[in-house]
Amino acid sequence: MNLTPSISSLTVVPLVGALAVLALGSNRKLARGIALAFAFLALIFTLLLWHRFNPASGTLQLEEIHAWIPVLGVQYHVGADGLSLLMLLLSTLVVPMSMAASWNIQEKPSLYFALILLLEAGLIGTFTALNFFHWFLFWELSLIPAFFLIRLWGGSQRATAATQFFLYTMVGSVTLLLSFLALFLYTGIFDFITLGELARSGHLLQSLATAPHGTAATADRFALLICLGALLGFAVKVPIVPFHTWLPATYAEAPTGTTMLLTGTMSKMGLYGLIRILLPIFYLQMRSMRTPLLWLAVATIVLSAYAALVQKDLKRIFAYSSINHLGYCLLGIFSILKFTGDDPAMLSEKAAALSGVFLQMFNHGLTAATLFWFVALLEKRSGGLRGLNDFGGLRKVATVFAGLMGMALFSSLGLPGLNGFIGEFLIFKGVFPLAGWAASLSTLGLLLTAIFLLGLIQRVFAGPLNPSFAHMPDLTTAERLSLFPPLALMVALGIYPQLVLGVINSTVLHLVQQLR
Amino acid sequence: MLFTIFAALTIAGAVAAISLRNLVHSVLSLILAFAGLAAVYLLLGAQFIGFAQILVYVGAVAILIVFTILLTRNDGTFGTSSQASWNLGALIVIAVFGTLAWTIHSSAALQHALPPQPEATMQQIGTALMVRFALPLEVIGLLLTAALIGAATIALHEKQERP
Amino acid sequence: MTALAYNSLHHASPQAADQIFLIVQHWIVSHAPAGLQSLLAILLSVVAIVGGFGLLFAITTILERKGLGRIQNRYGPNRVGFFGSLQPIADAIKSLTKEDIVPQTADKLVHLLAPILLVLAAFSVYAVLPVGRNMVLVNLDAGVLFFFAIGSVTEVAVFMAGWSSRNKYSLLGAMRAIAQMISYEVPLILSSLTVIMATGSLSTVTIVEKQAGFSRILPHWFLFTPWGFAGFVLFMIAATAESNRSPFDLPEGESEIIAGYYIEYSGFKFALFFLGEYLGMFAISGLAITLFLGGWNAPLPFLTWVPSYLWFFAKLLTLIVAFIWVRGTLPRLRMDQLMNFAWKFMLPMALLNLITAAVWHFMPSGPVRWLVSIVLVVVPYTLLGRNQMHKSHLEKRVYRFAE
Amino acid sequence: MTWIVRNLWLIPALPALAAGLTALAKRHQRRYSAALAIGAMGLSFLLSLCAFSQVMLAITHGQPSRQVVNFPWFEFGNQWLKLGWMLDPLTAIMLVMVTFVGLLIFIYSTGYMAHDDNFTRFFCFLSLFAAAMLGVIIANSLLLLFMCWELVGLTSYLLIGFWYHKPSAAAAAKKAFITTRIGDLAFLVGMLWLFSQAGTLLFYDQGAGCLEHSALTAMVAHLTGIGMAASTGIALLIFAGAVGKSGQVPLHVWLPDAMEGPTPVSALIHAATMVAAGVFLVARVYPLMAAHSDAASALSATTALQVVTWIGAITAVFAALIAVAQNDIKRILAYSTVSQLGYMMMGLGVGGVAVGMFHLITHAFFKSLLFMGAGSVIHGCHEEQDIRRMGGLSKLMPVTFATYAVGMLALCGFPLFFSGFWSKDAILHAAMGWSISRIPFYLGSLGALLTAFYMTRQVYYVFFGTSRLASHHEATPAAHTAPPTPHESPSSMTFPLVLLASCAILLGAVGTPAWPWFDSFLSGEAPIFAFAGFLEHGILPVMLTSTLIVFLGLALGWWFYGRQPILSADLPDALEQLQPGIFRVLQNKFYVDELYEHTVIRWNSALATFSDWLDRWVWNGVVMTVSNLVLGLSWLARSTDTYLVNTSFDEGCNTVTTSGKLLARLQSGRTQSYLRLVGIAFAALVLVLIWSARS
Amino acid sequence: MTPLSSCLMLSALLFSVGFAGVLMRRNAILILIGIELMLNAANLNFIAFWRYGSAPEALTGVMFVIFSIGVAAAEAAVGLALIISIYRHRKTTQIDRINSMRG
Repeated sequence: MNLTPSISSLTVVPLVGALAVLALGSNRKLARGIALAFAFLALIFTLLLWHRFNPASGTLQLEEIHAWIPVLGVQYHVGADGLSLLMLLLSTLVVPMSMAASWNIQEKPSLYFALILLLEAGLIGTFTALNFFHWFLFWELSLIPAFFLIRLWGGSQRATAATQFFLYTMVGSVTLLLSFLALFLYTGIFDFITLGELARSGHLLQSLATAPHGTAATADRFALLICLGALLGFAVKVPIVPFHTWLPATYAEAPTGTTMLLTGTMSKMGLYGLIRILLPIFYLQMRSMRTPLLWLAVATIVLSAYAALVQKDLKRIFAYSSINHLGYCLLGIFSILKFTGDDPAMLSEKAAALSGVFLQMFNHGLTAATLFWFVALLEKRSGGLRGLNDFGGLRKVATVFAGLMGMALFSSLGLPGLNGFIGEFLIFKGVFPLAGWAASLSTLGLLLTAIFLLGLIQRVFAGPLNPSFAHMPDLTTAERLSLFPPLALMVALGIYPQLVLGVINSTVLHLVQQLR
Repeated sequence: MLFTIFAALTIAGAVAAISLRNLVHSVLSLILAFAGLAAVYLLLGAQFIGFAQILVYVGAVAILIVFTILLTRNDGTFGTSSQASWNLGALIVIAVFGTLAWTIHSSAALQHALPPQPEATMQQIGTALMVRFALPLEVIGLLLTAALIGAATIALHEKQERP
Repeated sequence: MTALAYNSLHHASPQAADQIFLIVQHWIVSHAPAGLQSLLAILLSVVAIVGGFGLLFAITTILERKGLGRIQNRYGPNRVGFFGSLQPIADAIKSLTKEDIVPQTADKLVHLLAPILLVLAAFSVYAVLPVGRNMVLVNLDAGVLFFFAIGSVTEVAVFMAGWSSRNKYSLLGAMRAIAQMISYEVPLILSSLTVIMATGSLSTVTIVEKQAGFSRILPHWFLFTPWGFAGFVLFMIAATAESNRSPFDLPEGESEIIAGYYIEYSGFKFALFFLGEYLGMFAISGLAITLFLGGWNAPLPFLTWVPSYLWFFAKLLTLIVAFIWVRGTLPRLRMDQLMNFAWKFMLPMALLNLITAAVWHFMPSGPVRWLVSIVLVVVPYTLLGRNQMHKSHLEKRVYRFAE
Repeated sequence: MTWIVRNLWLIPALPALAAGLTALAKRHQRRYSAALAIGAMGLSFLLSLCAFSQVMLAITHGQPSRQVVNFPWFEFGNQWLKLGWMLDPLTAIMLVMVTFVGLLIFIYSTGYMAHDDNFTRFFCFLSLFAAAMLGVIIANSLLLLFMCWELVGLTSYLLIGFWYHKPSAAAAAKKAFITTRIGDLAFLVGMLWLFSQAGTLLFYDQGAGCLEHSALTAMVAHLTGIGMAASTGIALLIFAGAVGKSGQVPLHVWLPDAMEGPTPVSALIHAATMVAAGVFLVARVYPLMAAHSDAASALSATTALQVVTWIGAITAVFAALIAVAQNDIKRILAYSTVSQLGYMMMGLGVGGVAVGMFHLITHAFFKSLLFMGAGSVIHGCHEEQDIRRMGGLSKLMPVTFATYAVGMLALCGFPLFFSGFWSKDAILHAAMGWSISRIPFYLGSLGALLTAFYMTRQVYYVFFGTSRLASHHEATPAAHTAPPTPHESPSSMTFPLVLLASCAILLGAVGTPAWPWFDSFLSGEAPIFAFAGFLEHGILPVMLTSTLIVFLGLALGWWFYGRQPILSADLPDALEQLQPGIFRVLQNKFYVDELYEHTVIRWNSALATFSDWLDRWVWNGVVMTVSNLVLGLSWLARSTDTYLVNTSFDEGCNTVTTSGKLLARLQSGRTQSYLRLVGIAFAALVLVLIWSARS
Repeated sequence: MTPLSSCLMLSALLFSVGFAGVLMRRNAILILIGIELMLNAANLNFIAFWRYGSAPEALTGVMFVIFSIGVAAAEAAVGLALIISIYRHRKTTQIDRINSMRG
């Protein structure tokens, strides 16, 4: 009897938690206490999984396979490699943070926390599922609580934002679903791993050629179409410019605790899908679109950074900053599509880029969530104000607040010594030899990030003190203590990234070798 | 001989049961019919069935019907249906009976020789119930429980009706 | 076809006394034409039963009146005959000569049929009661079933009486009686089922035979097993209720509904009801003796020379005295208490007793079996009893049927 | 490998630790945090001395002067990324300079910042800065260097914006960070390029490092699309980083603004260390800069070095010109710094590491001396920075005046006795002998002239004549009831001044042509003492020329500002009277800020607005159009439904309903009628069955 | 007439009488009585065929009747409970007034 928990049990924990919160959470304190307890339980489970994981192997581990609907090729198939595990850790880490940020929520707290736990379950499921069927189930499952969290607890424009969010992601989901149904129609397989193997052996195109009126030529085009459909689904989720317009509105209108989840974890779902699903199955199609995709990635980085420059709402700034940071991940992912044959040097560059992408995903999740948390704390003190020009000179009254938030901000802009730098450096290191022009153009994003983040510090924390905040309280001890773990993790990862890289490296190599 | 007497008793009771105007008389006639039928069973060698018939039909079903009669007030129109439907009903009944009678009369299955009196001791019945028919017995037990609860639920609405 | 329990036993003299009635019957029958012999034998047995139990009825009436009188610190009947011992005869003459009053609106036919049906049913059950060795009218394979089946007919009779009188007290009394009888029929049958399980037979004769013999001086009666004892107690309580006797005499409680379903009866019909009631009591006591008290078997090994029918009647009289004693001692129950007691105490106890009997059957004999069975009886008894007591203190009085 | 090499990391680690501890200190724990910072810095200084002596010993024993320690950091793919530190003469000399100057500035700060609320935080930042700077120096990996480089940027941001409540300080801090970041990004790209070319970022790694022969050869041989060698491209990109950090044209704009920070910060960052980091970087990657494709062209300078030279020369003159027309005491020094950094760059370009680095070291001492002197002045004049409102301080602040004068003369390059003379002379000499062009030499000479001129101007304004402080304060009498009198600074401030002043004089001795100790130290050779050095080709004429130029500058300064004492602060500048147009241009720093304002920044914000507009109207517009289209379609569909489909559908429904009603008659709800049907059906069924069985 | 056919005829007659009661009376209780009679007729058939059938030792007919009686008891209980319930709501037991299921 193995005492370490399985992935399934990890998935079940938040679900049970959600039910428990709904069932018992008649009062606020009890509800949030139970919810936090379950969130921590999930975190502990993840850490135990992390402990059990063998980092020397890049293949999927901790697999569980059970027949489900054998007629449709649907299995319950879960497993984790370094990427999944990293994302699990991120999810289970951000959820308690998000709960802490929503600690004093007033309206229907039990429902709120239950939804968050439900969302966590969806996330965990998405990051571990290996069969399209239940992967998609979890993918959508995470969408529903997110919608309600925005719709019920959001800001003044929440209805529009929630609907926009829902419709946008739904459209993406629909095309994704259609793509995979088409694949299933011609291959009869829903399993990602098997599909990937088919694609590598070239049987996938052969199967597609069996479509009505299909030939080898149409199979190519058909495959491209399917790939585009799936790509749209992920593009909306990440998001890639120009499918990103739902994001600033949504982030701005969602309750800040939810925004933390949206940016910290849900945006990773798209990237995860790109890496886990799209790359192994459609790498030929993706390769043919490499240059336009790289342009999109560069546009995502640069345009979002520019857009962030003129925003007046802190949450919108961070929302665009989020897009910008995810753009680097896209850059890394798309650049490794380049065909390099068996050149070991290039393989190493690809590994660097992909390592950077993983690290950046984790770092961005952590940092962005922390930043939104600071916004939440600021909103709590200002009574909901979060305009760029509403503050001024806060550093005088809230020194610790300013210092810690400054730390998170500098982490976000990629200061060496904090976590943001290594990921970006590795991405650029890998991308530069693979797509030098894209890397060079993208450095503009780094500069712009610095400009708007420093501008933010200047407007909010520096300058003469805004008299209406003359008595703003600094961080309380409880807040300092709860902020300590993410900030400590930022420093730890900045100084010793091997913590994460050691676990994902084999996975990275495995993935890169698959893409050859 | 005995058979004829008991058959006549049964039919008489049955006819009285459906034709008497007074419901209680109907039930009493029905009891008569049941008793007659039980006697027929005994004549046919089905001792257990005969006593069970009395126990269940006379002791339980008839009493239940009586209770129902007393719990529901008759609104005076004792009644048969309208003349037309009465006639129609009679016609159909006669048709059904005619069909049955003719079928029985012309059936080839009746040409067997008389078999000897079969044994149906309590031991045999008990063994059969516990061995071959164990599952149906369980099911019937379950059905009776469900019926008991169901009947109680349906009939018990007093508390809701009280203000 | 009924089978005649026809045993021509001509053994040694001790058995001659035991079989005296059979010998006499056989002697009489032997004089009749061959075609009528079996019919005559039945007729003789019926006459014997009617005569014997009719006499017992007479004795019991005087016994009850005297006994109750003693319990209530009075003399009871003491004018007719020696210490009033001829009072039953006087009563009989009085009943037979009284006017038969039938209410105007009564359903006369049913009114007439009710007591007859009751007495007929009461007498019918004696057909399967073995009053002594070889002394049973018919040894039915399904004897106990027959007993209960015919016993349930008395309910119809009661209803007929209550309904045909066109009297609200009658009807209420009848409804009460029927409800009570149906309710207590369940524990009655369930508690007797233990015996049927133990013997594997529904035949009363077989049941009695299974209780013959002794372990040292203890007879093999089912009374002397934990489940048998519990079953006997349950059976007797249910029997009390079945025969509408105190403390379960609600259907005829004078202070509540005068005389229940036989208010409108007088004279001979009333006497028939009275007879039917007592015969029912005797019959069910006889069944209790058959099932639990070893029937006509002697209680002690050295007393087997006493004729078996004497033992039966001795036991019957003991039970009758017990009935009278209980009537004189206990107050009457309320209707809801009665029903609660039936469904919440009797029924679970009877069901648990079935399990106890099964456990007894399947465990190897020894003290452990005793211990387990006793625990299985005592613990539920304690729990259910406490539950009842607890409830009765807290429950608010609700007059559901007396409104 | 000796102890000091193995534990070289302690040198930056100690101040970093001190920074961490002071960060946790309470605001009132002033003495504790100052002691911590100074103690850590002192220890670092001692360790640096150890390191220095280690290198000295190695050189004298003829052992290799460069020792490295490399260690793996993290893995990606099949390889580990390694970092490391090294100890070579360049590192050693820089370590000593930084720790020594830093230590003095720390001590000075205890006096200067004594009344500041955020005293502890100031020392925290200072320590952090020192740690980062020391990290830059010992790094044996371009990545580690870059990381520390960025941290230096961060700390300079924090220190410049130390008085964050002043909007100008906050803006200056941001400007500094962003301007340097522009250069840093080029640096980053260069680093990435280098990484992809050399496969490592370690400078020296037993032959495998990126600054070692094999890697250099490969990079030189690798030609890019535009015919430039990869090494050149990489070198230029890295140099862009140095341009940003060292305030070279065109990224010099942040440096003068950075004077918003407290004066010790200015001294530390903008004089001694941080700005020198750029020069140090170029010196560090000098092998890359000077990498030739083949031995034949070894004599001529590489493209990268040419760019360095030109940028340096232009900056030297450009900044010196601006300095002429400035009135803020620190701004003048700032532009002077920019100008001197240009010199250093030029020195590196034309003469190699030793030339540039020598000026860097000497400059570090006298410029920090000047800044601290200026700080002393400002402190004494109660935070007054405008030189026009000073005057006559030579009597009131004698120690400050004396030391300031030493610094000023060193900066001007006063012959023979001052270190500045020797270092500047070396640069000019090298420029003279530059094979490409003589123009840098002329520019350098012009710069020297201007330097002497504006320093004379400043000294006359500040220390001579009568005090104009009172007149200024009359204008705002509400501020103080009595006009404050300037006073001498506390000893914690003057002590470092004196120490630095002596260094500024003595240090020149190590780099004279006769005893080029510095040169040989850097190249790892034992120095040779020979007066013959003076007699080498071109040395004496250059020395004479520069001496003349310096005297000319001083004289001009005296002519304009010293001849008659300046009486009033409101009087126009002497030079302004002469050439108002030119003066205004100079005063406005050649309108570079305005130029940037109207070009880069405006374009940038336009792009931002455009991007936002794109988001709001184009991308979102597409979505809205689609959704409106869908809405329209659904409206159309609904109309058709209502008027076309529904009407016919209703008709159909009516038909169905009518027939349904007919059928419903059978469904009477009366059980008996159903049963009748059952009876009939039963009879019929039996009959049919029998009939069919018969037939 | 053989004994079997007479039993069957009795059964048919009983069935028809019950059916007549169902068809020709309006009172729900009487209809129920009719149904009981029909059930009993069926039981009689089982017994008759058991008695005169080919394999009486299998006891199938008897078993069927036992279960049939059980089901009949349940049916009677539920049916009567329904009648009481309907009576409570509609104050009638006349079956032709209870026609809310009319189509």
